[in-house]
Amino acid sequence: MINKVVTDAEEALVDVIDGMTLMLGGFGLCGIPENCINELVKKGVSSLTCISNNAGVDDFGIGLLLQQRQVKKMIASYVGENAEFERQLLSGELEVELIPQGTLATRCLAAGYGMPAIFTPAGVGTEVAEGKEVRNFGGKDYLLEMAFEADFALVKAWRGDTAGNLIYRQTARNFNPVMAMAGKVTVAEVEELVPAGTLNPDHIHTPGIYVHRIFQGANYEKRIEQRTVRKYEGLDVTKAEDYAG
Amino acid sequence: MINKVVTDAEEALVDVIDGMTLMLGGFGLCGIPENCINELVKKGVSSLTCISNNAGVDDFGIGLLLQQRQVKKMIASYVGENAEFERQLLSGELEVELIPQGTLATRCLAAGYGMPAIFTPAGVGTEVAEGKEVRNFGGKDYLLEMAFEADFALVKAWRGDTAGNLIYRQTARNFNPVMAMAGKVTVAEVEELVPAGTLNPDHIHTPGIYVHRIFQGANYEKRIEQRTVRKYEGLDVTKAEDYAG
Amino acid sequence: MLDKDGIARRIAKEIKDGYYVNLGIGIPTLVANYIPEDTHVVLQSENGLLGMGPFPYEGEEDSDLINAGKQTITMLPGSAVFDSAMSFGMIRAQKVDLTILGAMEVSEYGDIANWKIPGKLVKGMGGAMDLVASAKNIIVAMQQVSKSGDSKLLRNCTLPLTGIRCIRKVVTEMAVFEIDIENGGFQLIERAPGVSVNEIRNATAGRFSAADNVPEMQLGG
Amino acid sequence: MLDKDGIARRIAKEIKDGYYVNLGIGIPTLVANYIPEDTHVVLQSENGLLGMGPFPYEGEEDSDLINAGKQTITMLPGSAVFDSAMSFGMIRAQKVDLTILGAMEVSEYGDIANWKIPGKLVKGMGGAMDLVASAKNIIVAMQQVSKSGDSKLLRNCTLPLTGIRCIRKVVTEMAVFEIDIENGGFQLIERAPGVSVNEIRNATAGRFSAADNVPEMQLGG
Repeated sequence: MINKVVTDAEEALVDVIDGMTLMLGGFGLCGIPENCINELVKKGVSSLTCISNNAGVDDFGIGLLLQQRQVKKMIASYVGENAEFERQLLSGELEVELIPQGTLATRCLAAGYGMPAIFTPAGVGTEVAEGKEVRNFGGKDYLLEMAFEADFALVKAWRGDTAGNLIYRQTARNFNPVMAMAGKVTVAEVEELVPAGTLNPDHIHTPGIYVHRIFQGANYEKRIEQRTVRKYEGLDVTKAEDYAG
Repeated sequence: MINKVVTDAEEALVDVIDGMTLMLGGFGLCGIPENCINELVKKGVSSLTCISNNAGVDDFGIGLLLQQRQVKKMIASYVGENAEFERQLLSGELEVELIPQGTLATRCLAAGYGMPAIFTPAGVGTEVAEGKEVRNFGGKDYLLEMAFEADFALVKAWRGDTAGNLIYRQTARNFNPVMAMAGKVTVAEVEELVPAGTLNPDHIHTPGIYVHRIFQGANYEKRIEQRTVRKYEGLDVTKAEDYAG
Repeated sequence: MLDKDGIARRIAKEIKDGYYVNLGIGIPTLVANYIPEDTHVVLQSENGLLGMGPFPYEGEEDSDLINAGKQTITMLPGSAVFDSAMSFGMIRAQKVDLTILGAMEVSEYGDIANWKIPGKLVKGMGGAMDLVASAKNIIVAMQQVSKSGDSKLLRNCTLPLTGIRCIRKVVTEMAVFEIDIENGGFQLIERAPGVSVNEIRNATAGRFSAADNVPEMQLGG
Repeated sequence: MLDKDGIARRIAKEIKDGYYVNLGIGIPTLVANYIPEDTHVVLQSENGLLGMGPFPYEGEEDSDLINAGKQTITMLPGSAVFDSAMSFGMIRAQKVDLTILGAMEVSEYGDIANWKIPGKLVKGMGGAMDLVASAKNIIVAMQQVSKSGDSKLLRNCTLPLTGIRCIRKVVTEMAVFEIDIENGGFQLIERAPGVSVNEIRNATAGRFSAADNVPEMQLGG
């Protein structure tokens, strides 16, 4: 089996340079490649185009790259929760392209599946459709959306093996598998790196063929963005505050 | 959780009628919905259009439906290994549409993912491209291929739960997950049916939302089409017959 | 007039046994509280989960388990996790039976605006555009009139659109409407308790119609 | 002249450490036998497996574990299983480094025919059309001349095509060729041991070119 292991984020990102387009997995702060982001900050590469569903918070996630003004353009579906982001956007320092969440995911999938473009109804008739081809199939309009191209995809998995196979945990999966398929170079950081042969082949979410470099990350904070809980006693599913909806 | 359990194939296929389009999972004889096929034979529905990668062998798999002349049209990528099939094809009793294997899989995926059509380079410049739109992206030509529509998708999984969640085993996965997503009605037969909550949510290949009816199948034969083995002693990986390639 | 919980209670009546449901943020979230116990539904969270359960008990929060609102949640037995492409795949393929979301404006042709206010900072559409363009069955939960008294049920939306010709049912603090997407128009089908047809008509800027005897809502929950 | 194993041995030299490889049925399958032990490759089986290993020992066959040729196989440590859509997804996305397949005819522009003979029963193209249209690096293993002595390296294919302008390298019992897809032509780059340039030229119906000193093949394995 092919060994994809590198020592750490520094080695994994050694050839990331200014101006590159990066995909970063995660939804909110869940399942984000913390070690890679820290390394990008340390490395100081700039003028990055970042494709990620969200832009982190001020002091965590992609917010750390924004603080250092390393991001030229952000492609995301939702960028709230980030004051520095707002400041740079309003001042014109930062370019932002907002695209629907499903379109974002599917444009990654298209890249990973060798499809140059996909059709989606999301955004038809809205400003998202401006300049895009609209096509009717079966009486319904769809936008033609192009597959993404990214120099690097940086993803975070729960467990990975030396052959690059990845398994995600719960909703930390989110965008990671589709981005892992879409990078020209895909770097995976994992909480636990195991020898090839340890993982059940039926449980693997991202086959190693899509992963070029893998390392076991360190010091995961795994910050929770919105801690919502219910009380131990008196759970009442008819009460709004007890139910996540 | 929503309970999708039916008693058996008879109940699961009660509303299958003549002339319907069915998808049948499996690759060769591996991972095929044996119980559903037997029920279709027993039921005697005819003029079926069957979408399946292969057409079984004379006395197993879709071959059983061909024996009873229940199939009007076969949509597949490879139909060897079946003498009755050849006879019906040559006599004009059976209509056959051959499509590339990846196109077949991706047209199922498109249906399951709500994409009306996909672009693939497979078949460009060949007779498969006849009558189809060709479009150039980035200097390469692609065919526009439409999502499938199927009245029923009949799939086979290893384990399933009462909520319809499915887990496949090894290469018996093949077309089953993409077809499970593509049926207007999806029927899953499983070797072992377990209560909802038994399966690890991270291990599920087909979420129950795609499955309308599920039952535990009986009397699985799981026939092997080409039994290839190596000798216990004297394994020599330089010998062709010792290596699967 | 209904309060937010009243709107949620009315919407809960639209949920049928066996439904897969996607609930947006705000009033739609409240709907979960009013689903009858004998109605089995599965909640989808579009970040990649079917079978969302209640918030965790304190101390049992898991940073790997959140919903589309980024809140810590739990999973119910029978849950399944998947990636974001499959999540929106099942949304586009109309496997989700009912989508409930909020809106700032709805037009008489079923257009909806709920993601962007010119002059205010834009946070993004998230999954809203995918949901409204894909779902076969959407109920909008919204206020009928703004704080300044303007109707939000319009001939045409004034805000940037989230989707066009996609909303067929609206529940407000005053009424339940069906929208005639083909010909345009809000048809009043139920009144909130104590609210007259005339009051509702006056609070509807888009084309309005009502049968002779519009019943009062029966609230579930 | 090379025998089938000779062709396989020559092709095995094209396999680099770290390659993901898809092997077709026939001569390509033999290539696996000649991959050096210190060259780590992963074999893809397009029904949905990476990490295909040898045939199982007798009695250990598993009906759930087969390759694209429907033969019982094993998995090596580090294998991953996936569905057919992902399998062809990774093929189309050119994640497979090398594809080796057989052919009935190849043209000087890199067209290939290997799935259908008019008048004979058609069994189907399986994954061949996807593979040839997608792979960035394809080697065709084939006989240079038919049993009746006709060249199979043609100006234009006479059989129904599997793909166009996709084959850049051909290994036969006589030679190794590179194909100039842009301008057309078979360029001889290696001769089988003991075979002259003239013999090869005479067995090539398509446009042929050769440098002054074409070396003999060095066979690996």
